[in-house]
Amino acid sequence: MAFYLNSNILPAPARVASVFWQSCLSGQLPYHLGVTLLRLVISFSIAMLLGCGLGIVLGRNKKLDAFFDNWLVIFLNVPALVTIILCYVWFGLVESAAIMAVVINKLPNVIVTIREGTRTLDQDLLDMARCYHLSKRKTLVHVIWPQLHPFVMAATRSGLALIWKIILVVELLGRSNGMGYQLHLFFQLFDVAGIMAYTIAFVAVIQLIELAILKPLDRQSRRWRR
Amino acid sequence: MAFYLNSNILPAPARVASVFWQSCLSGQLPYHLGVTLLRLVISFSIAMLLGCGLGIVLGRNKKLDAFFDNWLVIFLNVPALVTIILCYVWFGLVESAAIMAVVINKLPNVIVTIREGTRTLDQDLLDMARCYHLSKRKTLVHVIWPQLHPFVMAATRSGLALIWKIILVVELLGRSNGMGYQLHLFFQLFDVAGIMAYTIAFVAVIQLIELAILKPLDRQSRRWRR
Amino acid sequence: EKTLIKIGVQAYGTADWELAALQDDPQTKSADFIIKKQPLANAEAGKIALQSGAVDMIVSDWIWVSSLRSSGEDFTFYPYSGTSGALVVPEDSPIHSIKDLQGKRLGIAGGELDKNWLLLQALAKQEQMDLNAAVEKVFGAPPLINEQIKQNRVDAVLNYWHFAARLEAQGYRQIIDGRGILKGLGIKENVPSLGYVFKESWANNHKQALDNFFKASKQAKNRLCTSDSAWQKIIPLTRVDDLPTQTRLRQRYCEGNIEQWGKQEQQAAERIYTILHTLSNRQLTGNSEHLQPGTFWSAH
Amino acid sequence: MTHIQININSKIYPAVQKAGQHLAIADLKLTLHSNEFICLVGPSGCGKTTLLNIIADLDPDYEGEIIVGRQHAHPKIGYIFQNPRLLPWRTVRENIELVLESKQRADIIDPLLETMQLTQSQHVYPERLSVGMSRRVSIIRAFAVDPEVLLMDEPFVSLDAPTARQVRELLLKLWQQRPHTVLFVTHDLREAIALADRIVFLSAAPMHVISEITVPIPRNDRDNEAALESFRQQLLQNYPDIKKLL
Amino acid sequence: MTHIQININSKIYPAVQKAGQHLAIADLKLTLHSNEFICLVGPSGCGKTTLLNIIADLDPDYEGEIIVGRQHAHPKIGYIFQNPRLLPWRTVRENIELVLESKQRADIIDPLLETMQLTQSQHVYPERLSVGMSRRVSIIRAFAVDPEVLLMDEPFVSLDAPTARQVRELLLKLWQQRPHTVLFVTHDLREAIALADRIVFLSAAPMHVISEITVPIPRNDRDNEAALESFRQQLLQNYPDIKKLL
Ligand SMILES: Nc1ncnc2c1ncn2[C@@H]1O[C@H](COP(=O)(O)OP(=O)(O)OP(=O)(O)O)[C@@H](O)[C@H]1O
Ligand SMILES: Nc1ncnc2c1ncn2[C@@H]1O[C@H](COP(=O)(O)OP(=O)(O)OP(=O)(O)O)[C@@H](O)[C@H]1O
Ligand SMILES: [Mg+2]
Ligand SMILES: [Mg+2]
Repeated sequence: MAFYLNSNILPAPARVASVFWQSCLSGQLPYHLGVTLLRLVISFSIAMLLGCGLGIVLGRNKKLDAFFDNWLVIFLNVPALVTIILCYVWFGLVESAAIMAVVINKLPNVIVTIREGTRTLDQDLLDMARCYHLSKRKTLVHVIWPQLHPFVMAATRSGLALIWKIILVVELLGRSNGMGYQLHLFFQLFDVAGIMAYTIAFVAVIQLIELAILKPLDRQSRRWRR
Repeated sequence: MAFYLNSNILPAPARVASVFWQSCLSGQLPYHLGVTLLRLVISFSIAMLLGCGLGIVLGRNKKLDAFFDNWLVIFLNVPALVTIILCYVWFGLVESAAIMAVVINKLPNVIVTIREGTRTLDQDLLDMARCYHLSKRKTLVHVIWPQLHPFVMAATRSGLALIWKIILVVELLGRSNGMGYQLHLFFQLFDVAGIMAYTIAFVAVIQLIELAILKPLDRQSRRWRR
Repeated sequence: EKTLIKIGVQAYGTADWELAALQDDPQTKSADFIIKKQPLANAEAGKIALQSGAVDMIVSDWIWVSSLRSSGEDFTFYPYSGTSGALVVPEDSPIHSIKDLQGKRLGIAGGELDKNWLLLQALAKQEQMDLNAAVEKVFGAPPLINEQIKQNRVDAVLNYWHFAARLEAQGYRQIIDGRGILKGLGIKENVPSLGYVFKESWANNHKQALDNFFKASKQAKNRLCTSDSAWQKIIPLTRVDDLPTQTRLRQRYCEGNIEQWGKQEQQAAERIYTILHTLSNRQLTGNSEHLQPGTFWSAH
Repeated sequence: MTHIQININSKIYPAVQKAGQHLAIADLKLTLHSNEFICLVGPSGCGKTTLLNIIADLDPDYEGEIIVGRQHAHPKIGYIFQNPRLLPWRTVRENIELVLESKQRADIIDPLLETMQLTQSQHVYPERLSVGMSRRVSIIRAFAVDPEVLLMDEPFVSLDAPTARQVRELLLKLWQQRPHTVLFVTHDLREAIALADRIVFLSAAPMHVISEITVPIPRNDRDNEAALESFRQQLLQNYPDIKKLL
Repeated sequence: MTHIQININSKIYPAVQKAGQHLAIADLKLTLHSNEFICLVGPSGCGKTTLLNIIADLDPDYEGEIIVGRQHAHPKIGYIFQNPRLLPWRTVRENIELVLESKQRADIIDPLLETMQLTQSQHVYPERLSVGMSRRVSIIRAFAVDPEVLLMDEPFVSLDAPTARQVRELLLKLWQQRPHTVLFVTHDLREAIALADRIVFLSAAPMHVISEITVPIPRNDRDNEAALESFRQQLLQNYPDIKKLL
């Protein structure tokens, strides 16, 4: 492995750092990263909101579930390529098409995970809520949601990663900016240092999200455990 | 939408069916599908086995978790492109490199999901197991595993889908057969009917897996619920 | 008022260079068209952009245009470049001709339907060699294929022209290029491999402006090939910082210049089409036996 | 105000795998008069919890009908489940607050916490409570909603004698302050005699009423241990059917 | 054979959020002689379960020591938890089989199921059991392992009187057949007197031993209700400290 360290295949850390620094200075990296992050935030939010909603509904309603189950499997397994092409071709190379393509790819994953969680809900607690006439909202927020929390966290963590993987393809196929666009150019030039620098920037952002948002959420939601 | 139905972008079902039939007859589709499925089965098995193991360990051991958590986030968010390139460059355009690339991409997802599940394990039941001196194996199989089951199912379902998405890229970049290779050819020719036909074949296989394996497993593992 | 032409170009590709040179030309300001450039990451993105109507024009190949036309679309093609891929080996390689490929590992960009690969097989067949069986094929993405030969994991590569040029600049030896293969197959004409692709109906509405654009584009290319100062300006767009590679890229790019485009060339294209149709077992071309009429745009 | 007429022809739990179907209740007829205090006594596993769930409208899957007299179709119910069923992610206080609507929460909750000796533990999460403590929380929750019908499924088990006594007194006080119908499941005949207007003895599966016995001891004489004990002895002698249950 | 010496200086539950830290046990000294039957009586929430968990080696986080005499460092323990803690995905029978090693399972399980009247329900999953039934399953599980030390945390609540009596008899029978040390938590003084060699009264938090009283009634006289009752009255009179607990 050390053998490769000097080649351009796995560039020396110093080289990656210098590329990183230069792309930061030139404003290139912040620009593309920013664009991608914006897309990520929007499509992630839509996918999580819709996914949690639908997941809960399917998990609690056997009939609807039986009906939509096949569709779910289909959407889960249609190649990203297909949905991306169709979205672009139907709606044009516009931002909304890109975001829709990401959402369509991510949504079934969230639904499947949350549905699995909903199926394990504690019937005793739901009965309690019903018996004490808790409102729908209260039941959802205070009885159902905390039980789904681990599933939501799993969907969030692996979801961020998945969206990021998809967004790269989405940008590659129809946007003129963003990390995916940029990474592909680097790939064409086989500029591994560039790829690394951008990857590091992205991973750093996700680490930040993890530390600033997910970890505290975790702690908050686990504080009641023994 | 009907407007597009006649264009070659969204081909008529009859056309897709005929393409499907012809590629079946020519043996092309079964061949490439078979190759991809083989890769999928191997890499899925490795990723699930390793992922469940590591997920349980990290979920139960706070120190190890704190140590590996950062690495997990990194591996979760390194673009598929990067790992695939590195695997291919290091190990050559060979089968094992392809499979390793898929495993590396899928593994962190499984770990994260299972770890989340492990954190919710019922301490009372674990205490019971300890108190009655159940062996490690018995505790794992009869006390821990059933509680992880919903998480394993979530990881399986969204995992199959994820692997399939990654395997396409892996095959596209460095294999001479498989669905990804084939889809890429179609894509270069912009042959949407071909893409659809192959997609349908794959989705059908996954539906079969769902019906023949996952659904019965689900039923089996939920039979005790009220 | 001026005609707006939206062009999807592969970022840092030759069309990108040319448009940069064109826009740099003061004459363009007075022309009756305005160029709006949409950079895209790869060729497929271009095809999507064109079909979704996001751009009016992209650079692509005529075989694809023909197959589009056979399914009822009215896209058409105007030649842009004749540069094509090449077979390249390490300098000290024992391989000197196609015959020497026997039993060797050959890296191929683009998969089994790659035009150059199909044609190379046809050429080998003339010499009684079943290339498909004779070599160990390694398909992969172009950059990865280049890496493979650098690591000596393959003995020869058949790659796209700018990837091949990069290798050449590093001392690798070209055995044969796309045009050489065609010559070997008896096609003497210089048939363009790439061209501008656009909707015929759209073109008919903007004939004059389009014609002017094509002329200006040709001039821009000539300038890049003849004027060193013009070339210097677009060097950043090549994304290459060593002189040998830059020189090699410019050389290959300029060799692809289309001087002749008439009946003869179009008939040659028809012949190539037929060869590819058989070789690829229809997969590359679709079911149509012949090049679709109207594939090549004639402004007159 | 809430007169309830129970008339269950049958309640069957369907067969699951190797376990056959189970006829839990058959021909059970029972009338709960307004503001009556009724104790249910029956063998373990006979179907008492099943019955309470049906009354609480948690289980619609039975043959028969529950007619709730006049006023409300759904009376306000307080149900002390056999297990506390607290939300583990809410503290003691938050668990009680959850079932209350208004802002006068503190007025209701604080005195109850005080009586139940839980003021100190009000910010503790349920997994950190002892079993008896969680049970007391679930009792407070039921009392706090000021129910029209109070269902209590063995509420005082796991409570030490003095605490149980105190809760019992509180229950009676509340019941007398603001009368409501109480259905109280217990295995302890002494407790039943001390509390009930009427004791209903239930058979083993399929459950039905064996006999209903009105406790004639006046309310103000209920803390006279001797009176209770003599009634108990008398009961055991007069009803050989019941003796088997005790 | 298993003589256990308990010597807990302090057991502190750390503070969590708004809830302060809790000193559960302080200076508790207690010796369990071999094969002794000891009942623990103390107010709800005083720390009885905490103590049993420490003895069962489930909670290592305390100051002090538990010395288990001679032979085994870890005696075979049967623990009837305060909640049944059955695995919901295993049937009644499978739950019991889980803790048994050998192939003579049926020999052990079948008679126990019979005595506990659970033969019919042996293939039922725990969520479909009544509370009393699950409790009986957890009792069977503890008896089945043939323990050297038996910890019982209010095992008989939710059992109707006849069943409780039967289980009590079974417990005594097993204990006499194959002696082992029993630690039995209860809130019911009558039950304690009927069962115990020695009753240990515990204080409210921080828990320590208030007094230990040996029950002098001979084993074969234990079903004489009058004898038990008179001892109980005597106890209440002689120990004013204890009276507060009862
Ligand atoms: N969900 C269910 N599915 C199948 N059978 C059930 C279910 N719930 C209860 N049963 C059965 O119905 C019978 C009555 O149960 P129930 O819980 O009503 O008893 P109970 O009178 O409350 O007993 P206990 O005093 O022990 O709490 C039991 O035999 C039990 O096994
Ligand atoms: N995990 C924990 N964290 C913090 N405090 C705890 C924890 N477990 C128990 N406690 C506290 O320790 C005290 C004793 O609890 P324990 O369960 O031992 O009581 P107990 O004597 O068994 O009561 P009961 O008779 O009600 O079961 C209680 O005040 C309880 O709140
Ligand atoms: Mg019950
Ligand atoms: Mg306790």
